Amino acid sequence: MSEPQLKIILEAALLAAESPLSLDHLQALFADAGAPERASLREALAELARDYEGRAMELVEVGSGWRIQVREQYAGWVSRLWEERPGRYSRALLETLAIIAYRQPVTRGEIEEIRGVSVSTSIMRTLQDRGWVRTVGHRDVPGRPAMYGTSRQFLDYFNLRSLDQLPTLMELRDLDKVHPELDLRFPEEDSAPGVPEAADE
Amino acid sequence: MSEPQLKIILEAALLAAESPLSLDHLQALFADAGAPERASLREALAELARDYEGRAMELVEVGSGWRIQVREQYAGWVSRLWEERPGRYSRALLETLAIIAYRQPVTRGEIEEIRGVSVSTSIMRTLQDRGWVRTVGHRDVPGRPAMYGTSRQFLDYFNLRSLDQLPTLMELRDLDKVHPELDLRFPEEDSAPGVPEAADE
Amino acid sequence: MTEQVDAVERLGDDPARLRALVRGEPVTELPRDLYIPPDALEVFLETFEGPLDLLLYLIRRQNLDVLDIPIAAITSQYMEYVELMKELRLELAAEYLVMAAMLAEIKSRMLLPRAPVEDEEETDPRAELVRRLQEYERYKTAGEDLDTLPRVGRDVFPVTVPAPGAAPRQQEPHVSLRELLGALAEVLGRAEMFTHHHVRKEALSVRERMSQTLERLNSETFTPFIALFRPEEGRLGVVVSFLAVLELIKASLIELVQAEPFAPIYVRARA
Repeated sequence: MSEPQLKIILEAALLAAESPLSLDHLQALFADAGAPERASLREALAELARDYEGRAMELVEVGSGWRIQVREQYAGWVSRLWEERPGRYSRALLETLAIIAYRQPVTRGEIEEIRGVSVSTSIMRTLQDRGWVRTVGHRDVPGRPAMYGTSRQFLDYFNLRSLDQLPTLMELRDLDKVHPELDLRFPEEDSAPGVPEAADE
Repeated sequence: MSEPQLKIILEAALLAAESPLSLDHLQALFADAGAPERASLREALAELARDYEGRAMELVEVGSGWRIQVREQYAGWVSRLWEERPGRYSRALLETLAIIAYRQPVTRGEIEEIRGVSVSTSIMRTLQDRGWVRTVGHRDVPGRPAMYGTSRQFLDYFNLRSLDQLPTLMELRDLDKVHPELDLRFPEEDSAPGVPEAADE
Repeated sequence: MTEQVDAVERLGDDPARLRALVRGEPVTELPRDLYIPPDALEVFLETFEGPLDLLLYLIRRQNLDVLDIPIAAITSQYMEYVELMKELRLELAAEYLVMAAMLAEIKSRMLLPRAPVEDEEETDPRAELVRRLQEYERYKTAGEDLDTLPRVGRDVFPVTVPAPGAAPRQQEPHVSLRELLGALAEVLGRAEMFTHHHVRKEALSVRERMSQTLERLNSETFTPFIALFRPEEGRLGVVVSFLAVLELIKASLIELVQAEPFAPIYVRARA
């Protein structure tokens, strides 16, 4: 067997390794006889680093040795790989959102009064992170509680021109009969990106 | 920001991914607008594969998609990174797996009939825990036994794109056809009166 | 009767006189490789994956064709091994005994003259055994082939390199308007709100405008009252804004300030 190039052997090891490889470690790959000098290793590593110019990966030296990694400029693309599947919102969250939409401006205390149970901080945070709910002021009572209202993104998401398009509380009794023109589907249903999942899983 | 080359984006994703990426998955990286056609993806992947010629890695298509892997020829160098030798599988496990792969969907009873011995529960569990084998249905007979088949991970593990790439199964030979000269009938039969020669024999 | 004896000989009842075709050449000698060191025997016997595996071994060891098994010879060799397993107290699966019975039956059927059976094609008594042996052998081989395929972690090493800066992105759940309204209907039903003060048709745009107005105001500075109205929204828009201001005053959320009659009116949030 003709000996492969030193840098290609190093490439194989670095690509397969689960953690950075030190020069000692790389040298140990060549077992007993014929382990290359550290200088040659360094040279080969430098060559490898040059090979990766213009590519998605780079060879870097970190604390415990050398490793191949994806260049940071592609982090955004890689992040998309790891998008988590959307979960579902809890009943409590949906109720809270609906109450804010209909009763805004409304404080957390008022929401709790209507729902009959307390509203968790995480629900309020989720709704605000999503951009659907924002603080619109503070009620002038002890503790100055925040008052919440819905945002333009809320209308956009549900494909509403204004809140008036929502059925009245009266009409809510019979959801199926009201507002047939309302778009009651999942807003993103059509454009939901194909979930890249094996069909058989 | 100037758009990086398609193949470099794919390279970044494939390098960082923990499992093979299907075309659907790769397409989904480009979210809503401007997702490349599958044809362009294939082209970029082919280009990437060519870039890796002469290098330690290769781009291959396996059951569940595309992945970058260290070429088999460097396995020797790479395995020196780890103290432990890769585990071996028992003959019983390999035979069971082979029967499932070639005969799927197949029940445990059918596997046992072929092997002439009972199949241990631990083997079936191992195969399913590794994700190679899964229940694909139930046979509509008393007891409704589970039918087993192989998964995409099975293909991934054995570096296969599809089941077609499995080595061909040994041919079954017919007792009568291979040894036509062997007269297996009993001597008296030939002369037995009144026994009509079956035309289709 | 002599013809029958010939047939038996041909089927190899006596190993010494066995005639088998190996690549067209008749073989009359059995390879004598039965001797195995005693300590290795146990390990050796344990390597059999069952009766079919043991039979295949016996056949292959003699370079015989599965299609032409000398039943009597194979049966006696098979029984030797089964006896050995019993002596060594190896866990002897019942399958080995079932196979022994099957071999014995085939052997006897081949020895005995067959009573003529009407309308039934005469088949070789070995046919079923041969079928099973072949069937097993092909998967035994397939298992060996599988073992030689390149395998992750042994022959191929998928590459996964770190990607600094990349982080999982949480995809946000989808909500339909129906879900949202359904949730509200439920909570209202629970609170028996329908029967109380909320049955009137609520102008939700007023509520919305209340939020918007509040957001624009703060308690530090005064905002001119007229700045709350946008003529481009038309009459309806102005009315909605006005109603919103009234509602906000009623709720004590804002206050109006006028320095003197006919001076500009200012609004600020109640601190």
